[in-house]
Amino acid sequence: MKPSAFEYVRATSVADAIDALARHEFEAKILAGGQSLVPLMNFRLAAPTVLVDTNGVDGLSYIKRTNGTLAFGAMTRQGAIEDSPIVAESCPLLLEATKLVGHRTVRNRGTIGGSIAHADPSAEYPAVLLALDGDVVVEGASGQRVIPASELFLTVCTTSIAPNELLTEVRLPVLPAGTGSAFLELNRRHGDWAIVGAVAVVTVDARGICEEARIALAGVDATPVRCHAAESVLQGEHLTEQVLAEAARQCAGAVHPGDDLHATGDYKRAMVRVFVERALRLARDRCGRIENV
Amino acid sequence: MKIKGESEFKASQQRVWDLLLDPEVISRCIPGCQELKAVGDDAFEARLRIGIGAVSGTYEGTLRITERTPPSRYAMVFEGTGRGGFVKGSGHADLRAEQGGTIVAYECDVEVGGLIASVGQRVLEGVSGFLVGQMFSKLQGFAREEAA
Amino acid sequence: MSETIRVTVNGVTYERTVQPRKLLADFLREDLELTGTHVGCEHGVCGACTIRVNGQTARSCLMFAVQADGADLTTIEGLAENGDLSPLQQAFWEHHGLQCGFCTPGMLMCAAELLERTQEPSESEIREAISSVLCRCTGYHHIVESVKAAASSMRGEPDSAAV
Amino acid sequence: MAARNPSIGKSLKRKEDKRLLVGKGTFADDLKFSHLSHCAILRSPHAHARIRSIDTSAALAHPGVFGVLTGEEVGRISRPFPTGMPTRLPYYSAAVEKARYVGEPVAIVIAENRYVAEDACELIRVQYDALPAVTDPEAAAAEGAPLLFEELGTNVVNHRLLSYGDIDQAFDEADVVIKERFRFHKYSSTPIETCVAVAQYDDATGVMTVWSNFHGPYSLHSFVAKGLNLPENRLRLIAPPDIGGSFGIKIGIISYLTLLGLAAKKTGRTVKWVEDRREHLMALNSGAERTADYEMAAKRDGTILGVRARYMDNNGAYIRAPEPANLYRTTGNTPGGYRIAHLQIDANCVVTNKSPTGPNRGYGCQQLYYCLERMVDLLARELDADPAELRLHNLVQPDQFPYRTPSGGLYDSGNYPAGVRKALELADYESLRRQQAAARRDGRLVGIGIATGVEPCVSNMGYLNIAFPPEQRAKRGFHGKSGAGEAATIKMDPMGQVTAILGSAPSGQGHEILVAQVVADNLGIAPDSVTVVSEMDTFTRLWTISSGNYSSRFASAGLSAFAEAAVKLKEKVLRVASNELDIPIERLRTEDGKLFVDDATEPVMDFRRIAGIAHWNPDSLPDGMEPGLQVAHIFNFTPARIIDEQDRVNSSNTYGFIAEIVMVEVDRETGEIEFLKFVSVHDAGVIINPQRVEGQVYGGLVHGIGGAMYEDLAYDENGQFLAGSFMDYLCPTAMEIPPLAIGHTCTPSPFSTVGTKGCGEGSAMTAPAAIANAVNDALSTTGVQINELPLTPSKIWTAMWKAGAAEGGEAATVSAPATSPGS
Repeated sequence: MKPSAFEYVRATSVADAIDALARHEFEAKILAGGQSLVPLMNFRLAAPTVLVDTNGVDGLSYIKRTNGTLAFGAMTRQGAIEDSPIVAESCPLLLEATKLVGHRTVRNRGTIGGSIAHADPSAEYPAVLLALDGDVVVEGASGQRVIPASELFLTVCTTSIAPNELLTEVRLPVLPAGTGSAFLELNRRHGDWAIVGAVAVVTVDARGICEEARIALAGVDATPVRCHAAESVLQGEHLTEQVLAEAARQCAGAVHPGDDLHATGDYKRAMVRVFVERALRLARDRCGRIENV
Repeated sequence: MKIKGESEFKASQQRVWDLLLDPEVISRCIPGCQELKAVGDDAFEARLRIGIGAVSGTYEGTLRITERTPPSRYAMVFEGTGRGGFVKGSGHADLRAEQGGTIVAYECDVEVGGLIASVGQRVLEGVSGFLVGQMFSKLQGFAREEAA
Repeated sequence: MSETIRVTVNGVTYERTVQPRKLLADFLREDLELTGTHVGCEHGVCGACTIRVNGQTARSCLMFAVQADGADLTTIEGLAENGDLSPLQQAFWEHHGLQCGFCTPGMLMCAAELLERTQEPSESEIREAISSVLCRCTGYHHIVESVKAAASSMRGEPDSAAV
Repeated sequence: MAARNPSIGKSLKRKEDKRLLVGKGTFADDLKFSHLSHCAILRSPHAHARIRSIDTSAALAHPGVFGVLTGEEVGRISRPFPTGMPTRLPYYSAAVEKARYVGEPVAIVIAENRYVAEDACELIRVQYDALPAVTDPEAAAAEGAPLLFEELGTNVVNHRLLSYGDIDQAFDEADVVIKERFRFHKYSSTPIETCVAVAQYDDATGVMTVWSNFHGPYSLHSFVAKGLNLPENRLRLIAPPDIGGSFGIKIGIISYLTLLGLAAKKTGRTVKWVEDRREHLMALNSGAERTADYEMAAKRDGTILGVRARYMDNNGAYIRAPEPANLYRTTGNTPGGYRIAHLQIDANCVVTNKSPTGPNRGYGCQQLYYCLERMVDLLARELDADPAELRLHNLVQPDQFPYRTPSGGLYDSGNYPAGVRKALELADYESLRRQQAAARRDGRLVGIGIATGVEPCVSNMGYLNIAFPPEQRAKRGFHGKSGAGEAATIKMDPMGQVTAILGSAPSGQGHEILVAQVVADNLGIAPDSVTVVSEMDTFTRLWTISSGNYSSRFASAGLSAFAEAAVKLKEKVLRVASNELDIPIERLRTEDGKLFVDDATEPVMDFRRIAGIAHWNPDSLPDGMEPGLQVAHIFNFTPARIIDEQDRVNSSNTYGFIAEIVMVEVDRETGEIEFLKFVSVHDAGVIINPQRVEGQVYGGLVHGIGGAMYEDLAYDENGQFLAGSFMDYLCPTAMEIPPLAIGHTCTPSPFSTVGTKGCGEGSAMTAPAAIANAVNDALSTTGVQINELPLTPSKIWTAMWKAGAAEGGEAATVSAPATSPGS
């Protein structure tokens, strides 16, 4: 199991990387953390003829909080996110999701940009980005553009980022006070891909009424899935057990996962209900206004 | 693996029938189709370059129409091989007129073998659904263009 | 198409010419003859090939040797100092933390990283830290015991359970 | 004479560890060669296909490629492997004419490195005519099934009806008869080190040398030689000192040793193959899948009268030695620990389009005990009896040993009720039952499972003959088999230092320290001072036809050989000393490398002096004594007798015992299993080094847990293999393993020299049964029973859902619309 031969480009700047992509377009792939791409190459499922290594690009690894937005350089390692006090304080959901990404050794190399651009439907970061309505910034020869999460994921491992564009930044909104969140996952073993991943975010006002709810799922379709219908069940309501259960039921009814080696489609759908409900309960209990419920 | 679904066309049943069996149209609608050539009655050879994310490969294969009942039903068998292994299967499509348009109900039994089957089965169904979906949405596009 | 790289492994700097596709694990084993790092799956799951790259654990089967240009690597061969086993290695010996020894390089690397991050790891922290390495011989019990014992000896406590 | 300060019984640190901990072990892939070529193997993507043509021209033209060997050539230049059964199969090291499973070698490319070899594999064009495949043993045995070997006319390639006692009488006398069907799946212990082989052929001498991590050599040396069409004394197999685990699985390497040999001969190069993980999972070896139909006859008081079973073993596409032994290795211990007088086994070995099977830690016993222990639990339910009490009622009693089972097993020693009671005590069984009752009142699904098993150790070669019917065995010229031997060599050098040389290749169990302890105690020296050599070389080592690292045989057979060799060496030492000192042998004793007279505390002489005499001055030795101090010794178990006319055979030589108690909770919403208690009690006879035994027990348990819940070499209905990576073949990590409590009982074996039995396979045999019993007990309030493995959350939830007992199932009752991506 050895990779096919490729031309190696060690990019030292964003411009460098974009230039290499422009020259090779469909034949080139970005090498970020390599934790998904290199296994595919070792299996020879992927055989890019040019590999553009962005590990040496300056200025793509940072975590910044500005004006209600958390911005991450695309090459920020998942391990750095796990250790970041800013993330722990401003986006506990991302921290919780990060701890579910493989193992520490994987997170030491894996990057936030790489995970999102790879767009594995079972992965954690794409589901978080979608749930929080985050954005990604991409740069190509024709300049920079911002892609909202809702327009990013097309299908399995496929995004609307063009082959000649480089993802440079990931932006997540900082959630208001009164917000609770949870990321729960069902998997066969610790560190495995999610069979079902459920993201729940609720913002509750001082009276205990849900002002805003966000639910996203991983592992049950060709992309991460947002459950707007279920969210509207929660909005404007006291988050009672019945309301949470109804929202969870809505989520399960909205997805049609297929069978795979580890679980049947029916099972996955039932687990959507179970894990959304559990995640919602946890999110509600974490919003700091539970006494009002 | 079973791929099954329905696709709605805003065109007459005869028109859709003609579209679906026109090699020229089909070759432009099959994702990544680089070549589709007739090698006899109802038999074709094709070369496809399929790419999903970082995974891509060229497949060469054949397709043969095994049943033709114009304008309502046809069936086919196909097989292809490439670096990731092989794909083979059989399927059929049933056309019916409905509310001024045409519904195509299709069903395929697909066997994927080799490397992709042994290491990629987690995403296989999603990918197949996406590729078939792409093909039909392009076909729908053709039908729309003609209608317009 | 070859590239010349300079890497420091266990304090020794090497300069070698490699093909871009050469995996770092193969480079260590074949080009540098450091065969203590083992290859068990080549797709980033078994963890036997885990090394430290600039201080952090990484799967050497998921990196290309060219990516290690300029990096400071530590492999299992670099854990003992002047021929003396590190407290972690010693604890693995005392507490039967290995059987066939094939996953051991990965186990030691992950446990060492944990013990640098946490002086008093709980059992579940230990299990989580070593869960990125598969072991098929030990059932993990004695590995967990070994890491516990290493932590306690690194804190200067006597090793009561040693045999 | 017992050592004064015995090392036996102490957890001495392993001799192997230091080199492994500093990264200086020597595994097969670490061996250095000059001018090494590498290879990659092109494998069939089809489960069943005729090979129409293979075009290797582009591969051969690729820079860096030295040669390509195709299956067609393999068919011409080698011979089919022998089979240990009456039916012969055209089994070669690569596919000849037909490929019969996904992953079967079709061609091998020899090149300057592995990367280039894989490049060239992609350039080979193979034209296949796909054929219908069959993957299920029952479907394969049915009329009209696709045939793997058309010339045989059937896929059932070995069949025996084995009857012991009077099975009809048992069922006639029964008050209760229960029946059940079980499915045991295909999985493998997947050592972390994959297979490695390096072959080199010397034209001048005609000797083929193959270095590999094969933990033989045993009878499989001749298997490789036959495949290569070489006399056995021209085939040299060498194993390095360190092997990264096997658990039986690496026995699958033997066909590759032949393939590599052919590649080396063809290219005139030293050729190396390192199996990759996908190759390993897809094509190496696994335990056999079994579909079994069981019937059990019992009296109302719980006495089990008889068991009738039909085994349909799925042995994959070829029957590779030692198969079909999955059916027969357990013959002697068919009734487990129970006094069951009447047995009937309808044993069927079936070929299908899956990878070939073979030994996997527990070989045959996990399948046996899974079914048998499920049946005992089902009987307990039927009789409304406590499953622990029912087992105690039927166990062989301590005063019955050595105990002869109806199928010929001779259980050497044991106290099975004591083992079960110890497990009950460690688990606090009564308290567990109370906790379970309380949990059930709260609607929780909590269950307790018990399993027992007799652990057969040191296979008797004689059981291999069961594959042949008695009429055939009675014919003149039939080669009857028996025996269970092991070799040991001990040398005392001229300076009095001792070296012990193994006759087999260990794979991580720590044999070096065990040998040092046994040799040291028997000789009167310190274990530290013994050098133990663990590489294997069939040209230079003393070994027997049964030598090897399998069937938990080292502690019994290997250590018996070393104990007896050490006694012989000590006798020589004492003879020299007695002659030199003119003191009768009876008055001399040895300790710490010195000789003492009677109870004196001051030594009269040390080993160095004696060794000096023996080596340097033979003239002064007693009359007739050979010079030097060396012993080459072969030990053989005398109970390893030939099979009798009634198919009775003592299939192993020592028999350990296991009792396990597991408490689980099943999550009603998700079907996930949580362990609340896991207790495992073992009788391994005399324990040489407690820490080593514990290590084996924990390791075996985790293989049992993996098999019961996680690991599955899954195929689809077309024979496509689906679990080709460690992302889909799920080995448990440290996070999945519950705290385990282990206990021991000890009944020394009267047949092994030091009283040892084996313990290497242990809970791999019984844990699947214990877990399945616990889960089914948990599910019993829902009306659901699951008699197949693995017990995945999806499977458990689906069964509950179908029975209307799952929570969260409502969503799934929404009917799934057809995928309509284009609409």
